[in-house]
Amino acid sequence: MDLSLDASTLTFQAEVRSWLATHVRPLSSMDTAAGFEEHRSWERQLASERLSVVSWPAAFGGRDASLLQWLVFEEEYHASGAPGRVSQNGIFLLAPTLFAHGTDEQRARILPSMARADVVWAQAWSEPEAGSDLASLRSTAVRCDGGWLLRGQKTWSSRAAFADRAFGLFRTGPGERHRGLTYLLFDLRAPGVTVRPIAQLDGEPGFAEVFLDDVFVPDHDVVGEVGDGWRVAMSTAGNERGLTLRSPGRFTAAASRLVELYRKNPDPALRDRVVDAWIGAQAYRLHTFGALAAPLSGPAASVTKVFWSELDVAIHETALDLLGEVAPGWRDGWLFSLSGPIYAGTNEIQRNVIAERLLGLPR
Amino acid sequence: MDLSLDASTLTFQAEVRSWLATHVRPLSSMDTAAGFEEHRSWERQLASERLSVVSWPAAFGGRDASLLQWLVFEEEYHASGAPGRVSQNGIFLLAPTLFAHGTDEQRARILPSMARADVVWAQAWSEPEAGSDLASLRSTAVRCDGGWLLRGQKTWSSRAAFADRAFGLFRTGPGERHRGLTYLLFDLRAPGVTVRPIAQLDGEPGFAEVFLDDVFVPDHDVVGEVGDGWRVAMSTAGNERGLTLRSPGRFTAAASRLVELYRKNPDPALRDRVVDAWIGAQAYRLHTFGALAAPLSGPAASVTKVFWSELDVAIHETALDLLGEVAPGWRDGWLFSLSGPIYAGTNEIQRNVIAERLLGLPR
Amino acid sequence: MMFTLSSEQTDFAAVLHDFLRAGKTDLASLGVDEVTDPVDLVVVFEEVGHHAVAGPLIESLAVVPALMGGVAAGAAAGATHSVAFPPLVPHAVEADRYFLIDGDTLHEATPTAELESVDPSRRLVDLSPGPIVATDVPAARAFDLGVLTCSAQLLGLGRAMLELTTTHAKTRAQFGKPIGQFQAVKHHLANVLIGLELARPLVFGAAVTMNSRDVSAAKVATSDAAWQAARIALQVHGAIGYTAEHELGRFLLQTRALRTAWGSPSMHRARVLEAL
Amino acid sequence: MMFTLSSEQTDFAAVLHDFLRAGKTDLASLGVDEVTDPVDLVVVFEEVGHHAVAGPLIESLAVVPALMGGVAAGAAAGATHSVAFPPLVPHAVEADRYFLIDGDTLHEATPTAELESVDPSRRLVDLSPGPIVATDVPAARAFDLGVLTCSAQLLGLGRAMLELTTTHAKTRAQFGKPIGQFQAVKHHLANVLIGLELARPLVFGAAVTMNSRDVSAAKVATSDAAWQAARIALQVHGAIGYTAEHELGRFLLQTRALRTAWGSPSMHRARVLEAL
Repeated sequence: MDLSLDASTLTFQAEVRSWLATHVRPLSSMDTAAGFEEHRSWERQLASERLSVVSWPAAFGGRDASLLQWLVFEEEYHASGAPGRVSQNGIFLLAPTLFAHGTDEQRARILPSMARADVVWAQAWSEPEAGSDLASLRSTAVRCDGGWLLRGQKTWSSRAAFADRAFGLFRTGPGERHRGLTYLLFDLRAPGVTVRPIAQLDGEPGFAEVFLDDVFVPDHDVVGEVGDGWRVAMSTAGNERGLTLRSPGRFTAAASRLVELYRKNPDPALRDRVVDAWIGAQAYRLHTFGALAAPLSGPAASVTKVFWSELDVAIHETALDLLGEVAPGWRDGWLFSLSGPIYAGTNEIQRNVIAERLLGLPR
Repeated sequence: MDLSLDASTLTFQAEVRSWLATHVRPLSSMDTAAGFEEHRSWERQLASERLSVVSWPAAFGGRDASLLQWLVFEEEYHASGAPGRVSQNGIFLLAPTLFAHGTDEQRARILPSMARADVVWAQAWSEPEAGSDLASLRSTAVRCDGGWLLRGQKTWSSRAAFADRAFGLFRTGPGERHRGLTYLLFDLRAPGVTVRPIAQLDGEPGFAEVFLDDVFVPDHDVVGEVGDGWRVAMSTAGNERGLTLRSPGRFTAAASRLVELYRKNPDPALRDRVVDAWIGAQAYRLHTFGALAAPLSGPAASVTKVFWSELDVAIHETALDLLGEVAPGWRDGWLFSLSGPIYAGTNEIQRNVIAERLLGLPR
Repeated sequence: MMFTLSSEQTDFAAVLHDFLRAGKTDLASLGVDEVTDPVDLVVVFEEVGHHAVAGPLIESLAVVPALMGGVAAGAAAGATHSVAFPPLVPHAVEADRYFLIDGDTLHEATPTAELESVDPSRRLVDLSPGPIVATDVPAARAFDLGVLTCSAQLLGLGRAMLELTTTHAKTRAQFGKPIGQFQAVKHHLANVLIGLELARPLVFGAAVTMNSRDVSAAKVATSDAAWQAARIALQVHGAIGYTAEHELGRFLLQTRALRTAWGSPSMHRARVLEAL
Repeated sequence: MMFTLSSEQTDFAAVLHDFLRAGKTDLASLGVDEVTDPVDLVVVFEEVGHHAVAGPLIESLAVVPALMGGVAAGAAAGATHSVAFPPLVPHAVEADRYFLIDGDTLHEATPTAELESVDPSRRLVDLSPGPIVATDVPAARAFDLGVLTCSAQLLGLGRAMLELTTTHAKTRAQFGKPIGQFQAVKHHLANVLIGLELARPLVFGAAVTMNSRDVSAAKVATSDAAWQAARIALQVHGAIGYTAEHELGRFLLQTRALRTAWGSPSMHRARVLEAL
């Protein structure tokens, strides 16, 4: 066992650290029209240095960086206080699916514009009656000349208020639940699309409802086989729950901020919660290093999803308990942390998955 | 609202406090043969002052004390460090059932000897395949001349290793689950009874298996109607879960000991756990005062059962965390506390009851 | 000993409940501004919390009246008051007139800067002390009344969130059944009920004794029980509860703010320990 | 970077597992007494915990060898050693030969009084210092090795209890189905798995860096994760787990003792914070 970084990773780390130190600047919330465009500019700037998708092949705008280097990038990114990624849903949810199930044509067409944030993607999974029970979704895609017509309603669609395109599952066949679903991409500005932004607890539209009324999707925007959408979506769902969407760097950075906050506002009764936050972030970081050699299975990703989402809440609640109700610099992160145990499959569903699929308890 | 004690309760409190101060002495564990008899003597001594069952009618050995006075007695009893009650199962589980469902003959015959600890009672509810799911019990009582013959096996029978008699439910009719059960009393030394003591974590036989092979029970030892045993047992089951078996005095005394321990071994990181233990005991005490006017229903007793059992674990674990692995004066109480969330209906079952019967969530 | 509410008190709670549920706000029309008994104040503030009423009610109805005693506040009828007790209560909730406590001296005060609370419905201000209004005021008791009524409000907030969530769990279906049928949801809600049920007698007990130890214990328990109610309410509601369109958010944010208002749980635990 | 065990290490763990499962105890026959690399020691002690092996193994196999370095301990082959580091490790586990650390000085020691641990299988003694054996010993590193191997042992204990409980939940039926089908039981066991799964890399990470901060973090996390495993194991087993006849008790009691052995969680949290 060995935790040391090789020379090329150290060089890469130094480059990233130095570039971020001179370029990171505070941006407005990405859940406002103006802030969204600020974030798009920031991501273009990252892309111009080939820092927006470091682990992708160079052909699509990346650097062919190793997973370790990607983790190092993420640690540096979050430690520098750099802004949240408006392209996150595309990069961490859609792109892995395209790498695994897309065609060469799709990858060539979709990935470079995603890397440059020319096209920002929203996810469109949930429906009003299909939340935890995603397989009960009802929106349909009906065959038409040269493609499909989408009908129905999606909700809790992150970024959809201002994004360009979206990806989701639709019923194309007669099967029930997991059967007869197809993974489709669509344009949020296409005729027939109505986007209704939904204000979150902070008052800003971090997600939206998307109403679809005969929205045309050309055949080349079907990902994977028609009718095979559940498998296509789930094969990379671990990416949302596990490694990629919430890289350890986010939590090691937040835990370090919490330790600094504690030093300025020491309260011995809260000491253990501060230390446990740091230990938890470190545990997740090391766990991720361990997963570099053997990537996590879907159920194993459920373990980390529960862990990081509860860690994030604990970090931010401890900060609020130290500061009281006036908590500048922590409020937005705190509100966001509260959504962690809910999105990407509630922690209740994840615990079922862990018990049934990792421990083999009966369904 | 008013929390003051009336003059007669204050007088009673002073009497009890003074008597205990001069009479309490340490006894050996009641889960040894010798300790059991020491406890029996202690309870006889209590009975001789009419302090063993203060809330019972004088005719049965009590003082007709009010519930408030009983609570005051319990506070004084536990605060004085007086020993656990070997007669507890009889006094707090069987006696309320006899008061509610017994005959005058049964009360006159059974209660005075219980009050004097001349007869010590064990409970015999669970069976190997009927733990949380008590209604699946299989032991039978078959009609015979002048009474019933018991067959089957009971387990986790507290005090049965050394007690005199026992009470439990047996199948007497053709019904399934809750139907066709009868509440019966039997002699642990009757022909056909085999008691196999079971060592607990501390190595001592706090409970036993009881094998029954045609054990005769006369008709006058049927409590309530034949076939009505489930209702008879459950109508006073709240006594085990709620008010009587675990009076608040036990926890206020333990929490006060914990506060003293903390003063001698202060560790600011554990301060909140110490304070929360004290607050929790106080909450349970006040909650019980509130219940004096309107006794708790069965499901409401589930609320307090979960609360006091988890409070007890928290108090003792905090003491162990303060002291380390050498914890004189705390180890036995700690081991006992660990059984709290299990016995008298596991806390998982209690939470189901709370959700379904108090909140009305669907079964 | 009689540790239950009188029928007058339960009736008054029911009247307040109906009044607030109907969207009315003029509590003075019910005589609430004349309530001074701590137990009665708890009855009032549990309903204030139950409906997530915003504004400087703790200050206007409980704390400032206790500080002013018989002395008329000199404010127009219906005007709101607010007060800070630095360092424990460093800021004041926005109101028509401000006071500031320094030891046992009551000052007029003027707002200097606005501050952002975690609950946007609570507008906070920093205060600068002005002329002395009174000396030798019962500052300690007034502070404890603030803590007590804040505890009562938290209790009401928690109860409201439990009600909202229980209703949601009975009606929202996933996997072909109401989510309230899942044992995980049942146990979540049972835990909320247990927390609130055992915090409640501490609040009324503190109102009876009005000693600092009991008042602090009530604040600790209600802060934890109500915040647990909020977290579980959000978890059981899922994404819908995370929207500004759903009423849960109002309760949740107010609970989080009141959890550390009128002294943090940590400060109150310290006060309990000192008194033991 | 390669943060996984080598195939030699996983093979060694499997050999140890089979050896201990077969009830054998002479670990020296496997060459365990020659293991000095911290990662290898973690591999050994995770299996020691996994089988709840009792006795002064941490002391004999990890701590005393580190203190003695190349110097032969002078004890007969197979003899056990024990050592105290007052005040953090005030007592020693019963052994054939005793040492006591005072600063960087290693003393022989003699047992003075027996003490009762919460785990009756751990016989503890008070020590009185005797002649000096060596000065300038690497006391800090030896202490950290004690903490590290104790953490590994807790991890193994936790894993064993999770395995026992999972098996029980699959086979024990109540209400007509295996109790492992109840969501409350599922979530209990999922929480145990999560705790252990995330504590594990901290132990191996500490073995790689061998700095005090990381060693303490590992001890904190394994103490909590293993004790959570014990509590839930008992709860899911119910009364049967509370008997001396069932093997769970041995694991549970050892876990509780090791939780505060080699420094309490509180002391280790303080050490982590100091190092940040």
